[in-house]
Amino acid sequence: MTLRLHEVHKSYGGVEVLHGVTLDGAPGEVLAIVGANGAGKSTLIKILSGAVPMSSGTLTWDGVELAVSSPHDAHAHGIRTVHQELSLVPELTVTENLLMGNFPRRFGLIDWPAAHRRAGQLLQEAGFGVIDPRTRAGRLTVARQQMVEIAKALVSEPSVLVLDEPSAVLAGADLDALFALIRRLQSRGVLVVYVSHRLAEVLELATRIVVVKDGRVVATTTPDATDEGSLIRLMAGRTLDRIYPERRPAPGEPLLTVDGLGRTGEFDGVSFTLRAGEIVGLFGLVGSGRTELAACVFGAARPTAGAAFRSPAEAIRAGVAMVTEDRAGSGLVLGMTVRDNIGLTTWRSTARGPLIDRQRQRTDAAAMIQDLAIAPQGCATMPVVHLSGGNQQKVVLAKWLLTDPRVLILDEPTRGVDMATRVDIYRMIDGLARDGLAVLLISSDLTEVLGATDRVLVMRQGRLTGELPSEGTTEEQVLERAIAA
Amino acid sequence: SDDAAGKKDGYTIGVANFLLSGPYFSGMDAAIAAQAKTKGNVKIVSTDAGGDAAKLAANVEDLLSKNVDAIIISGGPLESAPAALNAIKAAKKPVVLVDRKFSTGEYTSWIGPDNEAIGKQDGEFLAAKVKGKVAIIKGGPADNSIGLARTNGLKSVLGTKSDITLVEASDFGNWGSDGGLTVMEGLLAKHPDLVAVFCENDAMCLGAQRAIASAGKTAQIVLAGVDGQAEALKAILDGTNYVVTGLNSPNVIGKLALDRTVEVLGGAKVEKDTVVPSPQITKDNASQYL
Amino acid sequence: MTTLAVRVRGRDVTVEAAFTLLIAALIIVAATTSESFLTATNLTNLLKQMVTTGLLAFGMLVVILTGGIDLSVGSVVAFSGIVTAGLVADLPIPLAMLVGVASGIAFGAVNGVLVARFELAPFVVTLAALTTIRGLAFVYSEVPIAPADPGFLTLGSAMVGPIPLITLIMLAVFGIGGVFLARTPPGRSIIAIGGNAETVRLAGIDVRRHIVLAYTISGLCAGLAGIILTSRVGIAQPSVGVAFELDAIAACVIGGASLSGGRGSAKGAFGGVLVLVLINNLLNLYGVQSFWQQVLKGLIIIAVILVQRTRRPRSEAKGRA
Amino acid sequence: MTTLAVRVRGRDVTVEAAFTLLIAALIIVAATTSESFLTATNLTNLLKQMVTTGLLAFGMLVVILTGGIDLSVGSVVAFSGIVTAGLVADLPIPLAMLVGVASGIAFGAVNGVLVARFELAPFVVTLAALTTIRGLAFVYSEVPIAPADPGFLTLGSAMVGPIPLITLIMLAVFGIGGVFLARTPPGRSIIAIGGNAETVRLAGIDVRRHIVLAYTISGLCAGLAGIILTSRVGIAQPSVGVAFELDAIAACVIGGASLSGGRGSAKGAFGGVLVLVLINNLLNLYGVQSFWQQVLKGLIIIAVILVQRTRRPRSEAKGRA
Ligand SMILES: Nc1ncnc2c1ncn2[C@@H]1O[C@H](COP(=O)(O)OP(=O)(O)OP(=O)(O)O)[C@@H](O)[C@H]1O
Ligand SMILES: Nc1ncnc2c1ncn2[C@@H]1O[C@H](COP(=O)(O)OP(=O)(O)OP(=O)(O)O)[C@@H](O)[C@H]1O
Ligand SMILES: [Mg+2]
Ligand SMILES: [Mg+2]
Repeated sequence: MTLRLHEVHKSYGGVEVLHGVTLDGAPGEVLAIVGANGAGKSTLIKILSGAVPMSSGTLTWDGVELAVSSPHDAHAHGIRTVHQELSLVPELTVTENLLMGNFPRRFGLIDWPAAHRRAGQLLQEAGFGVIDPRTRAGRLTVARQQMVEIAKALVSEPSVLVLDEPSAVLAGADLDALFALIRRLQSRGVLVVYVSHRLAEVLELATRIVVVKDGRVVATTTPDATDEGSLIRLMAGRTLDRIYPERRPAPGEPLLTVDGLGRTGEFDGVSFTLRAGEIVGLFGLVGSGRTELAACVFGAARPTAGAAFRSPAEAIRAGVAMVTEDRAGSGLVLGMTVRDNIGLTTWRSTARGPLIDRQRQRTDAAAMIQDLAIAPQGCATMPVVHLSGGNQQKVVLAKWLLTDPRVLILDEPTRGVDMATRVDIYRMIDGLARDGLAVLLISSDLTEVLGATDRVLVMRQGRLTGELPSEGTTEEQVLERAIAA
Repeated sequence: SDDAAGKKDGYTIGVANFLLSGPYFSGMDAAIAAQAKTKGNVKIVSTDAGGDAAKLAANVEDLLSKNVDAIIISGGPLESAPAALNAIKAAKKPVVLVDRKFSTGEYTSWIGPDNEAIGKQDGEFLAAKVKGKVAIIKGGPADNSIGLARTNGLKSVLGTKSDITLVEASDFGNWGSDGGLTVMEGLLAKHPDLVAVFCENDAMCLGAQRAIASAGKTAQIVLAGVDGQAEALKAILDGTNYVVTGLNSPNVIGKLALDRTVEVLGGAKVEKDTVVPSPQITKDNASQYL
Repeated sequence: MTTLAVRVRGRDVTVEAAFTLLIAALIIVAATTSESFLTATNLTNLLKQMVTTGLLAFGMLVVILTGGIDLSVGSVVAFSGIVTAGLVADLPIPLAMLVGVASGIAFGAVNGVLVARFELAPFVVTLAALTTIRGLAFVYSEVPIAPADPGFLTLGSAMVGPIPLITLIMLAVFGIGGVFLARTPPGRSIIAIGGNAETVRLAGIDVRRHIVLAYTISGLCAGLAGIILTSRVGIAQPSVGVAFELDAIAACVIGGASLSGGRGSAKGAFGGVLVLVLINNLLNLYGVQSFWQQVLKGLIIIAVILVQRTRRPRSEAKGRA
Repeated sequence: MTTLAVRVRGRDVTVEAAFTLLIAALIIVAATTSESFLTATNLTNLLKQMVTTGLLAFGMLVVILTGGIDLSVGSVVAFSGIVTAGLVADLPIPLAMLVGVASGIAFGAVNGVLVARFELAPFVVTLAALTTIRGLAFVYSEVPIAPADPGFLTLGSAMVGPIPLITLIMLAVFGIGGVFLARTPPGRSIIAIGGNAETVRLAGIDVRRHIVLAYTISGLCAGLAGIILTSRVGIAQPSVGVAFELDAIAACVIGGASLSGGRGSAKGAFGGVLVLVLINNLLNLYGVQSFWQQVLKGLIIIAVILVQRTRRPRSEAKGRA
């Protein structure tokens, strides 16, 4: 009994991005797929789920060819997928998002009470019982939306569950719940296909690991036979001597001071100072209020207590930049080219007379594409929507670096970014800090938050509950302050 | 008793306009109101259906809700408006039609022009004046039967003349000067040898006149219209190539209509259909209509 | 979490309450300032006058929920009406009416296929349909057709107790339509498509078929409105129905529908229809001069959606069409 | 991978080439099948007849790029025209014309503020504006106004060599406007806002001000179109301009603009105007009867956007308005 993709090729508009991928998986396996940003993981998964057609190749189950030309076909074969990009219908309730197409009915009509019950049950079973099924999906935090996405895939007892970076937006207990869920499914004989950039996770969960590079399978291995370093080497084609840079020297003058900032219902009495040359981590569980705090500091939302910038424009003029956590929603203009997206923050400040300085835009964008290794090559004039998720994230970063910020707020900047690129980003942040910038790094990744920063602020239910030096602090010490007593 | 009370306090008369957004129709509305003022004891309530037959029926219903004593329907859309007329009949109110006569349906009285006669009149004038190709610019479907009558009148005269060829513009001028201009531009491109143009109303002719002037053909082409719109009268009086129109005066008709309605309300026996004469207006007599 | 959910529901209730209040206020103002308003005649008029806009608004709502728009409804009203009136000469009246409604369904389906299958912009597809179908109505008959058979007027004039039959028909459409949208899988799918079509597709639901269904429903409603209108006026005009789509769209938006899809309700759209009909009726009863009526109507619509907006949570009020 | 970029760019070029080809084909068909087409009179007509739609289409494009729509342009044309004609009696002609254009700017700004500041749906705001402004035009003067001063006609009839002055004005609007959209920060910002307003806001750009700017530009274009049309016809009518917005929108979409914002170009919109004007001209030259013209016009528009679509990368063709 195996599911087998054989010699799969895929072209987008004449450009081949998968060059004959072959892989297989058996019930009860957790098959991890790893690879750099743009390697083709999501494309592979979209093919498996019927979201996009393959250009050539076959999909077989137990040697029998399956025709999956639509998501509907895939569902019929028991293949359920959680895609990389969140895609709930924000206006509808959690129940409706979960049961879409599978409503319990009475006399031909949808039985809403039964539907809510069923949805609640489903969330409970998945380990996400904290979510109220009657809430509108758009009001959930990104993490909870992700949980709903995962629960959605469980509606009809899948035999194959495909997860494309499900953990990217999860942390703490939520992450544990996800792992527990995967193990339960595995023991029930479900084949789990798992894509992630978090290699520690992959090594912990997977029964087998497939490494994809530039649209080809370059290695198949098992957790016992490999480690993070060799996986990165396979993915990136280069060795990384260390992941996190050396600690920085003692910080300089204060650049940004937040005093008693609050916003009703979201966070309260937050004070901290960012100094030149330091990287400060901000850790917290889902819904602890970090994103709202950052938005208020940056002037994108109005605080109800304390003073902050009155508009993003003011913040930018003062030398503050902010990379938001939701890149499709507030980080990018997806239909515009990479160059225009990068130029968004600077086309006014660098204009020559009334006109945009196109030469400057071109060279700036080219430099950023080069510095951040944004792939594919020649992407400057491509609509950013055609880039892989990780590369899109880099475009957001590039846009902000061009404003020459003195304070940089990064909300989950490495979400969905591959290991090699992460290392590049850490190096870059480190370089910026050494040049005198102050960096606030909001992250749900404990390792990252301790590894890449000088000190860590911990937030719990809208309040700062601790400030710890990164050096010598354990993950447990941080979690202790983040989790409600 | 109703009647007696009505006489004492005066009357309220509802005016249901089919379409106010044309100078002819708004002129009619104004003329009715002005004439009512001279009576002293007549109040006017006016509505506009914006060219929509259903809205006209609704407006008539609204007027009946307000318990008006009589209704004047101006520029009615149709050969008949059964629902509106039925509602008025059910309310036992008199209804006076102006401008458009319904071929069926019960109404108290009608006052309006003879559109076919106006067309004939223009035709006769042109027949005496020109030989060659004569173009017709039609208004459009919104008011089909009026325009149709005018054009048919013209054709009945010119169609039989061997020295005259008629060409009809394929698209409508939509009763406005801008439409007349565009249609005329098209005609000029296709028929450089025109000698005259007939438009189903003056507004279109005024636009057509501009197009002819721009094409430098003022000396070659004369224009004939219908209505007696002020700008057209002026152009005729000034001796331009706008040579003739037929008077279809909203002032005259509106005044008569109000008088007629008051007579009916007073219990008088009145003439059922009254055709208001439409004198031909040329350079010779234009000054007396301005 | 529970608090939040309650708050959300609580707020929705507030919006609806505010809207109901607005309509109630309009009615109270009308009743106290115009002695004609509460007369039986006027109330019957109101009931009749809301039928066309009401039917079109429901069909429009379904299309708007998918994130589309149907500009062709006015032309479909004209076509369905004139064809029905024309066929009465040869066919039994019910059959002729059925053909009228069927023509609406057919036009709607064509619009839907062009939008769903060929992925053309709904605005332009239905704009082209507006032009073409209007042309076809005139091609069928340039002149108005008044069927001689008095039975033709029955539909438009019959009363069921104090309520006009056609009003009941419209109410039935809203009732059944409301249940369709709120409680059937295709209805929910249509709403979800407007929220995020790709999500719906990935959920294994046939998005195209549902979009075609939505436009077909709009065509059906317009076809029905066409025969009802004709029967009410007693004569079919090929030129009827110009700009009807605008009132229908306005009713939906006044009723809280979002033109980018995914948000809106039958109840809301019905409220929107009431508001529009009341405004027209009031302006007429007050005897406001026609052109000032237009000026005021626009201003009142702005005022109404401003009131609507201040009651809506800010985050949902996007500055987009 | 370089191939991809080149191909993508190559594809854009292909779309444009196909569109240019389409227009060329229309012209060739016209020239070979109608002997009147290539006459000086007809070509001059074409140049004049594209001016109003052209001006409105450019303004509309700017609004559409933000993801909005401006239905009020036809009414603004009427208002600007009638006010200008009315003021000529008291003011020097250029000043009167300035007031006309200024009225368009003012209406546009009000639309923009309602959309941007109060976050109301553009469709309904500008629909209400359509009604109100039309009413105001009639309130200003129910009857047409023909200024006695022959100087009033100069703007509409002056020729610069073989080209009408008004055509040059329109071309200038497209030229300057094209540069504005492609090469100035506010122009690019307007396009970006249509793509994702929140991203633009967070980039420190004042989204509201840019939306107001977009509607103001549309108002300006409509005001300009109003005085040009009046000067061309020689007489101002309060009833002029009904449904002008539809042609303007159609031109933008035929030219590749997306009604959900963020995509479209001045070049494309100009092509769309050409297509529409050529279709009208051809149908007239062939002497197609008016109702059939309507039928065909709708079908041709569908055909054109179908051709357009097959040339567009599939992923961009969304089934949404
Ligand atoms: N719709 C599309 N059109 C054109 N190219 C595309 C499209 N979608 C993906 N690509 C390209 O295909 C390649 C593989 O993308 P894919 O999303 O599968 O990468 P990935 O391995 O999932 O990366 P990430 O880790 O960043 O999510 C990339 O070069 C990407 O630019
Ligand atoms: N769906 C929701 N349910 C409950 N509370 C919510 C919800 N959405 C937002 N909140 C409130 O907003 C606050 C901030 O949420 P936000 O998503 O900004 O936090 P965060 O720490 O950035 O979490 P994330 O890890 O998702 O980025 C929460 O503390 C919570 O009170
Ligand atoms: Mg991916
Ligand atoms: Mg967050």
